[in-house]
Amino acid sequence: MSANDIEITPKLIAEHGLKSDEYQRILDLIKRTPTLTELGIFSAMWNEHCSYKSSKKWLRTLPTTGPRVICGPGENAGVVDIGDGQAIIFKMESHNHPSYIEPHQGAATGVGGILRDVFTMGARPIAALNALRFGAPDHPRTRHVVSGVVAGVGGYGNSFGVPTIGGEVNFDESYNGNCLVNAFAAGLADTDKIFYSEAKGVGLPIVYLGSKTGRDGIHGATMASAEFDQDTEEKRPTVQIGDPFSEKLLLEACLELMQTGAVIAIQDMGAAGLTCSAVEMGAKGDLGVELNLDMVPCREDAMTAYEMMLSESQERMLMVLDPSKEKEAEAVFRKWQLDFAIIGKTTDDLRFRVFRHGELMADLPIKELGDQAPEYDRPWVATPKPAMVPTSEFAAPNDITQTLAKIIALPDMCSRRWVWEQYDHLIQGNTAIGPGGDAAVIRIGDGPKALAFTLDVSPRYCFADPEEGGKQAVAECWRNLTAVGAEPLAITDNLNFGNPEKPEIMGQLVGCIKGIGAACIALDFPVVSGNVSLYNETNGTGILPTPAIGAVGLLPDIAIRTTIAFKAADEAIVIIGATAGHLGQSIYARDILGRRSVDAPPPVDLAIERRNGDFVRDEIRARAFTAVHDASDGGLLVAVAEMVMASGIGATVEAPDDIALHAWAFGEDQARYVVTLPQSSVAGLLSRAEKDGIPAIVIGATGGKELTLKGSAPISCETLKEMHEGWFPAYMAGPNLLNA
Amino acid sequence: MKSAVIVFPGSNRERDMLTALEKITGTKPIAVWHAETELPKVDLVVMPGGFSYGDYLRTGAIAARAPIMADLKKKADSGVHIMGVCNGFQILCEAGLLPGVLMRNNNLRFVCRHVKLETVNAKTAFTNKFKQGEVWRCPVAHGDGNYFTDPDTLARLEGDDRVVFRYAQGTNPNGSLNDIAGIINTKGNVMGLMPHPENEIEELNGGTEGRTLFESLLETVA
Amino acid sequence: MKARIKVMLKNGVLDPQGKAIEGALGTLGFPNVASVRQGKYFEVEINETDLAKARATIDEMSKKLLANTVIENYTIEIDEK
Amino acid sequence: MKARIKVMLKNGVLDPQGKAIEGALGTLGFPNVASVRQGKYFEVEINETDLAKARATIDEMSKKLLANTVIENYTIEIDEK
Ligand SMILES: Nc1ncnc2c1ncn2[C@@H]1O[C@H](COP(=O)(O)OP(=O)(O)O)[C@@H](O)[C@H]1O
Ligand SMILES: [Mg+2]
Repeated sequence: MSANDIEITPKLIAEHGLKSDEYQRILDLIKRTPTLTELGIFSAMWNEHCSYKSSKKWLRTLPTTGPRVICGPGENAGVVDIGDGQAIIFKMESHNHPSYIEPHQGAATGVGGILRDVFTMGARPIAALNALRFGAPDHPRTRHVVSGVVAGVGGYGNSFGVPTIGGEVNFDESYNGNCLVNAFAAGLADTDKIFYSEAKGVGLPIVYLGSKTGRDGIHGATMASAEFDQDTEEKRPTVQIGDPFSEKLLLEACLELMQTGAVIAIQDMGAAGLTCSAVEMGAKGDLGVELNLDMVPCREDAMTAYEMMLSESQERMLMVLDPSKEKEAEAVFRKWQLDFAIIGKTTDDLRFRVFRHGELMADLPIKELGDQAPEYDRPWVATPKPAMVPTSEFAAPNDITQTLAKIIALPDMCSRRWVWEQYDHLIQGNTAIGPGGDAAVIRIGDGPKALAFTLDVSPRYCFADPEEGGKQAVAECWRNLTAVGAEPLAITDNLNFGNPEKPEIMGQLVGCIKGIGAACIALDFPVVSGNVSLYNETNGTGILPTPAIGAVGLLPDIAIRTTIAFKAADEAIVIIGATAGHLGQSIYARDILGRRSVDAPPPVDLAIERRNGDFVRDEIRARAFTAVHDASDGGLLVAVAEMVMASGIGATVEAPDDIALHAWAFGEDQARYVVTLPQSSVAGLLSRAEKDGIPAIVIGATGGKELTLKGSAPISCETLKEMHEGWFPAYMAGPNLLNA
Repeated sequence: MKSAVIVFPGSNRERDMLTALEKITGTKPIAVWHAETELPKVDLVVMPGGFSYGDYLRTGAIAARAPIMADLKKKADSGVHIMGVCNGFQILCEAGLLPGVLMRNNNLRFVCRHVKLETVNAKTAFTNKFKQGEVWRCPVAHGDGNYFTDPDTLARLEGDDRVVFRYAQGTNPNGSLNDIAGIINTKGNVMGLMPHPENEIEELNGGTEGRTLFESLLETVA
Repeated sequence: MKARIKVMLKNGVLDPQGKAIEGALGTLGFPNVASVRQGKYFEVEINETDLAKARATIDEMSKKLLANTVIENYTIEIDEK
Repeated sequence: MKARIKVMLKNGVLDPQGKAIEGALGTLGFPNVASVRQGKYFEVEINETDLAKARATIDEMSKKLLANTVIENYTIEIDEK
């Protein structure tokens, strides 16, 4: 039955996504032809998704340490100290290809996977966010992908019981055939109760936990590293179904289990399920692993070793058990009606052995499978530096306020309410700032501490200039956290790119990582976890380079937090940070002027970024501001409009006359914040700013029911809101192949 | 006031409810596992929100047949106060402790937002601290809150003032009949509502109107 | 033995899903759809060789769990095997 | 004409609902239940007198909307009336 000895043909090897040099490497390694099961194991371990073979060399250059970092990259998620014996554990991970094939289930299982990465370390999830990128709105499949992905993200998180409090949504034709679903999760744990995946001790039982194994997603991991082409249909049966109910039980069972002291090491079964988790645990602990697959709880009949080793059935975990605690441990899982089965043991010979029906199906060197997997130094060419284009090259609009109204109603700029109202963002009762602000804020327990979360990247900047784009993504996250009054702690990154075998694409990856690294160092903002998703192409066209950044910040006292909404009339509106009116790669240039040329994005000066941000944070902590909002996509006037819409309080603003009005209104210069404060304290602020050499100018005052830019017709809050809220629901009401 | 919160596999707002009860009543509620067969002696039993059994089959259907439910029905008959919130409301309907059923939201989408509730019967044990007709802010978070029942039952509910809360000012998020957000049984000791007062109890939530409901119970029940 | 249970909403009971699908079919260019009703369908395998017993069991589980008889009707088909 | 469309998950595709119902039936005292799979059932009325045309339309709407052909199979029955 177990066709384990079928002939290993070049075709079969190719189908397993292994290049001929990689296969040669296998032969040299084991000095014989691999069995089918072994071939499957190698294909799972050595594919891009699990081995990071194209990106490792560059990921190593990222700063991953800091005074607060308890555990950086290398574990299921990063761990950061937040004081009082508590830690925040977080990571972001992609589920792009599955989400394009079956948007609802693909996105749902993406959320499930990242939640497991967090609670497998002993943390109870307290926040989920998601960065979503879809094709052009007018592409026939986009609406279906949007509705499916949003329903899938919400459906899983809502049922599991974690507040989904933020994220990003972009539309661009480069994602037409390859959407991006990047799911972020963060959990809270005590620093002395954190669990790792490194196996310890010889001859200890290896236990299978959670749901049963079926033929789900076999080759999912390989698929996640393969470009799409016409025969994508073929890959469809690999779709996995998420079961958030079982995941919730698994969460409660795992946290209870961890209390018993039975857990020596634990690891979720993610991509390449049993193979990846078993090998990672053994290799990390310099131990061998022996599995008897006859003991694996199966959902389907007659599953072969090959199928069991590659199955990606969800809601499963693997752990090394302290034998003296077996009974207690098993009782916990029985109570939660989940499977608990001893399926193997650790050994001291660094081999990975798999038995089925008493037959040895695989016998491989574990280190070479795991932490010594192949690594490439792929050829790359740096993206040519784009030209800085002067303001004079960008035509001015006839009417600024009408243009503003257009901009806030664009697919990339309009309100995401349609999306986040499908997410339970209030559950757990700790949501202080939900979706729609600069960063979301969650109280820790009864406070006064709180954490801030944000996701960001501007793919159009990264495309034009990967290094500046990489910097900008990190800088904007740092700014978003600062804007709510948080101290930025650390980031996770999710690097989504095209085919790394193309030197230009590899060049984008290298450039972005350099930029990210530079920003992390300048801002003391280490990378503690992340994920890489390559081969995001359809029929040879790559996506925009999309290094999504997820960031976490700390508020010592939740009472001291700021939001974007104006709080009162007759308050001064002040811009902190210099406005040069940079229009290259701006929303105005792309969507209003329809400009396609590859102009330089706004330059990021990390020293200034830090100086301005630290100043703003200090002022917030001193309770100087009533509202704070960072200026980013769309520029200054859009930022002000967003503050107006969030509050229903109008504003009257005036541009200085030494700058073109449209450049002032829509330029996307970095390191800027719009703040409000009582008129009486303006003088004090300005002098403190001047003393620190921080540009700060008053541009107007709050009040009324309209947004008025001196010199052009006012526009009412109501009109702005209608325009801003209107696009998404109207778009989603169109013809949709939703599945009932 | 002594209270208990029944926890089912898949419940996920039980912690919110336990916290709210403790913060407002000052006494720690008892969490009771669905597999128990007897409830402790308490003044109030709460069925919390969540996705018991994943909302599979029908919302609340499987939980409504859990071992603990037999004793819950006894307690209901003996006059103990019982409140079902969201999934708890769905379970009470499936268990026959309240009439009608909660169907999929009319737009088939899950909805999490703040709505306006009108307290249309302020004479119940759960609402006596509200003003009659008082309109207050409260969050909802559900995919199946679309209250439905047959015309006769609906007429009886309305006639007997057993509709306790309505979605006010055009904020009905799910298409429920007569904007119904919460109803009570004939005896007046079993109430179910879709919104989440337990998530509207402190400054952090952006409002504290949800407290009034718990304070009403505190006054009458114990 | 294998049983197939079909559960449909009673007439007059609101069917949000059916309504939504009707609407969606309209926008998808199926103008001649008069009405859509959505129900549930179960395939249940039971270890029972006696047809009558099987039918009784299936009927009981339909009443007790699979259908909410306040709003739903059910029909049972059993194929002997 | 009236069509009945039955939509079931493809073989091997995880059916969490079926699994949960199976468990519930167990605790409700139906020990001899071997397996439960849940599917969807649709009754669609269309204004179409030509049987072939009707079948084609129903088939198309099943593909486009009623069934998620990535994970589900569907079968169609049409009774002329
Ligand atoms: N872009 C990245 N930056 C930093 N660390 C990364 C990045 N991508 C992956 N990592 C780290 O590599 C390890 C393996 O990643 P991954 O395979 O996604 O974890 P898992 O197997 O839990 O899904 C994790 O510790 C992750 O944090
Ligand atoms: Mg993991």
